[in-house]
Parts: sequence; structure tokens; C-alpha cells
Amino acid sequence: MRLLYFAWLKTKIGKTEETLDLPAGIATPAALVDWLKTRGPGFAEALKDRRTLRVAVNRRHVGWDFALKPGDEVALFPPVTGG
Amino acid sequence: MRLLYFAWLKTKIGKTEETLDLPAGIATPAALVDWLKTRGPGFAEALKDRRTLRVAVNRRHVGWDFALKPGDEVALFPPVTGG
Amino acid sequence: MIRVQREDFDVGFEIENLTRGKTTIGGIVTFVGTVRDPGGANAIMAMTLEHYSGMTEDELTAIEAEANKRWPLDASLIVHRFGRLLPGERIVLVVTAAAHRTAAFAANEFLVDWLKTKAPFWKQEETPQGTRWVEARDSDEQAAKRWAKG
Amino acid sequence: MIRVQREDFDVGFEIENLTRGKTTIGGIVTFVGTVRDPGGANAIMAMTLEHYSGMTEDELTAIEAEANKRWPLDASLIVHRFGRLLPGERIVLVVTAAAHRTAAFAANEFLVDWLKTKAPFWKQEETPQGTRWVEARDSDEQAAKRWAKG
Repeated sequence: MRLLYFAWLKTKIGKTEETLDLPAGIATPAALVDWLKTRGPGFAEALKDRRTLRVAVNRRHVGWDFALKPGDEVALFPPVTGG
Repeated sequence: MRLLYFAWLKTKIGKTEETLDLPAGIATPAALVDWLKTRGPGFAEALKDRRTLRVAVNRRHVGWDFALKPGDEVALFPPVTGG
Repeated sequence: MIRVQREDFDVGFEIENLTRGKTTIGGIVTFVGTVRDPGGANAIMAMTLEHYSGMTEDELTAIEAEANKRWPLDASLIVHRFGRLLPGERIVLVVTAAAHRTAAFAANEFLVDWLKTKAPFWKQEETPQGTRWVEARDSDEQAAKRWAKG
Repeated sequence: MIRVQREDFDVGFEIENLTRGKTTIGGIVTFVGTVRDPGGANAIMAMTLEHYSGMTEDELTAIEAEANKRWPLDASLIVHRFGRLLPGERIVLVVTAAAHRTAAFAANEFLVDWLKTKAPFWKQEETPQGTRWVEARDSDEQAAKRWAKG
């Protein structure tokens, strides 16, 4: 799957995107975030409070319990501030 | 006083403006309209229903019971349709 | 700023001229009213706007001041044309600029509603059946009433 | 029509290009969002807009379609910039045109409220104290909620 990070998530995690295999047992964005948090202090800091985050799968806003599939493009970002 | 007519009043009355002395006893636009109606069929036709008319004195919208003074500029017109 | 004129106006130029260098502005709302040809049985070939020269300018100045009293605007502009106009031609321009968009939108709608019901302009339409004066619309009166202060 | 671009846009040209020859239009509403420098303790020197390329275009296309479903628009346009912008520079353009002004105003406010809360853009400000990411405003969330269908 392709993972994208935007705004301050990008800064804290230290990268814009990465490609990895969806780990076994990870079926939702909520579970994915919990797993990502174990990958290092940058991830743990950036993802510590899910209420400050939003998630999109294949370029559409989704909820934390959305059903992930292998090959999905998952983007994590703070609430948007456009316009 | 100066009298101005706009839109279809102008057409029915047959003139855009005229200057005349405020007749004795005419103290309001309501009384003025009643007096004007006696001046001919064009006036009678144009002014027959005051609900279809609006009045401005010295370039300000006023009510039919506004107190007229000699030298006022009085304009009669239908409801506006600008914008 | 207000202007009443026969000539067309350049929307981009007017916005730029009004707001240039004002870095406290966050939102600019613009309304352009155009001559509409409804087509079919209501088709029009042209429209002539008559106005009460002198009163028009006074009224536009007063309503612009009222909008600036009600909302914190950084800039505002009303340009209204008169004379004969063809379908698609611009009639009126209202620009309102403020730090926040809500004030700019509200002030703009207030001004446009007001123009429809109070500004001394009268429209005469040229139709295949002849010319006719446009009647005031009750929906415009209702729209204007929502701004009345309680 | 929607566009996401780094370059500035010409408001007058965009309106003219969108509406030229469409004589069923009676009212055109335009919103231009600009980089605001609040000054004082909140002064900013510049702002950088990051966006999610691809998703942004999809989302703008979808919301424009939704606005056209909700209101009878004759034409609509959204142009949103990204990259580094200075105070006073244009960020976003929303144009809505309809036979009657009420539809054009409502659709425009709907689109702008939506852009503030859903379009995947993030603003980073450069201040005398350093750079900071702008936080989402609760007032924008509230403004967007008024369009939710019951």
C-alpha cells in the first residue's frame, strides 16, 4: 500500500510518502495508525491523538473503521485549512 | 416647486418634469396627487391608484403624509426595478 | 465608493483597484447583475434603464454607508449603469471586501437586495410584442425585508 | 470547471470566459480569498499552501457537481492555488452564475464553506517567530454544517 503524510505529520514523521505491505491483521485506518505508532518516536509523536487527524483512502475522506484492501492509497493529515 | 415623473408615469402624463407653484392648501404628496389628477385625462389615468406609486421629496423616499414646503423637488414614480 | 454611469465597467480592474495593497482583506465578494433574456414567450431584445439622476447617487452613497456601519468592511464599491443594454450586458457591480468572508457575503447580499427595491432605477424591456415597463417583484421586496432592523 | 494551479488567475478574464454569450444568466457571484496579514502579534510574512494532488481535483469536481445539483446554475468555476503566497495575493476563486441572484449567492457560499473544511489544502504561515501550520477553525466547521442535508 501507499502511505502519504501531509502538513505537520510529514514534518514529525520525516517523510512525505512510503510504500509498504499492509501488515497482517490490519483491517482499518484505526488499526493502521496504532501499528504505525510502534515504528518509532516520530510516528508515535505525530499519531498520538487520532482526534487531531483525518484519513483518506484512495483519495476519499473515510472514517477510522473503513475496510482497507491491499494496494490502497492511505493518506493521513490534520484537519484541512484551505480556501 | 419642481415636479418629476418617471417610467410609465412619464409616458402617461406626457412629460418628464414641470415647474409650478404649490397650490394653496396642498400640504402633502397625497393632496398633491389628488390635485394633479384634476389637471387632465393623462394625469387622472397615471395617478388613479396611489398604491402603484411612490414619492420622493428632495431626492428622498417619503410617505404620502410628508409635509411639503414651497420649492421642494417632488418626484412621482412606480416601484423601482433596478439592480 | 459609488458610480452611476452609462459606460460598461471592467470587473477585474474594479476589484484590483479597490483592494490593491490592502493586506487586511481576507475575502472579496463580487456581484455582477446582467441583462437576462428568459427566451420563449418572455424573450427580450434589449432593456433600457432609466434613473433619477442625483437621487440615485445620494441613495447609493447612503446605503453604502449603512453597509459599512453594519459590517466591518475594508472596502466597498457600487457601480450601476443606465441607458440601453442588450442581453448578456452588465448592469450593476457590487464589491465588498472584509477580513472574513461572512461579513463580505452578508454586506454584498444586503446591498444587492437593497438595490432591487430602493435604488431609483426603472427597467423598460423591448420584446417582440413591443416595449413594456418591468413591474417590481414581490420576491425582491421579501428579500429586502430580511435586513430590516427589529 | 475546476483548476488547481500554482499561478495567479485573472478574475475579470475568468468571469468573462465563463459567462460570455450566456444570456440566460441574470446574476454572477464571485468570491476571491486572499492572503490576509492580521498584523501586530499575529503578523505573517508569507503563507505556503500544501495540497494532496489528485485528491484535490477529485474533491473539487465532486463538490462543484453537488452545487450544480442543489441549485440551478448556468455556470460555475473553482480555481485554487497552491505554493508560497505573500499577503494580498489571491488564493482561491469561486464563481457561480444563475438566472436569479439567490441561487448564485447560496451556491457560492456553499462552495466556499466547503473549501474551508473539506478541500485537502493545508496552510503554513511564516511569522517573525518562525513557521507554523494553521489550525482548523471551529467557525469554519460550523459554517459548513449549515449545508448538511437533514
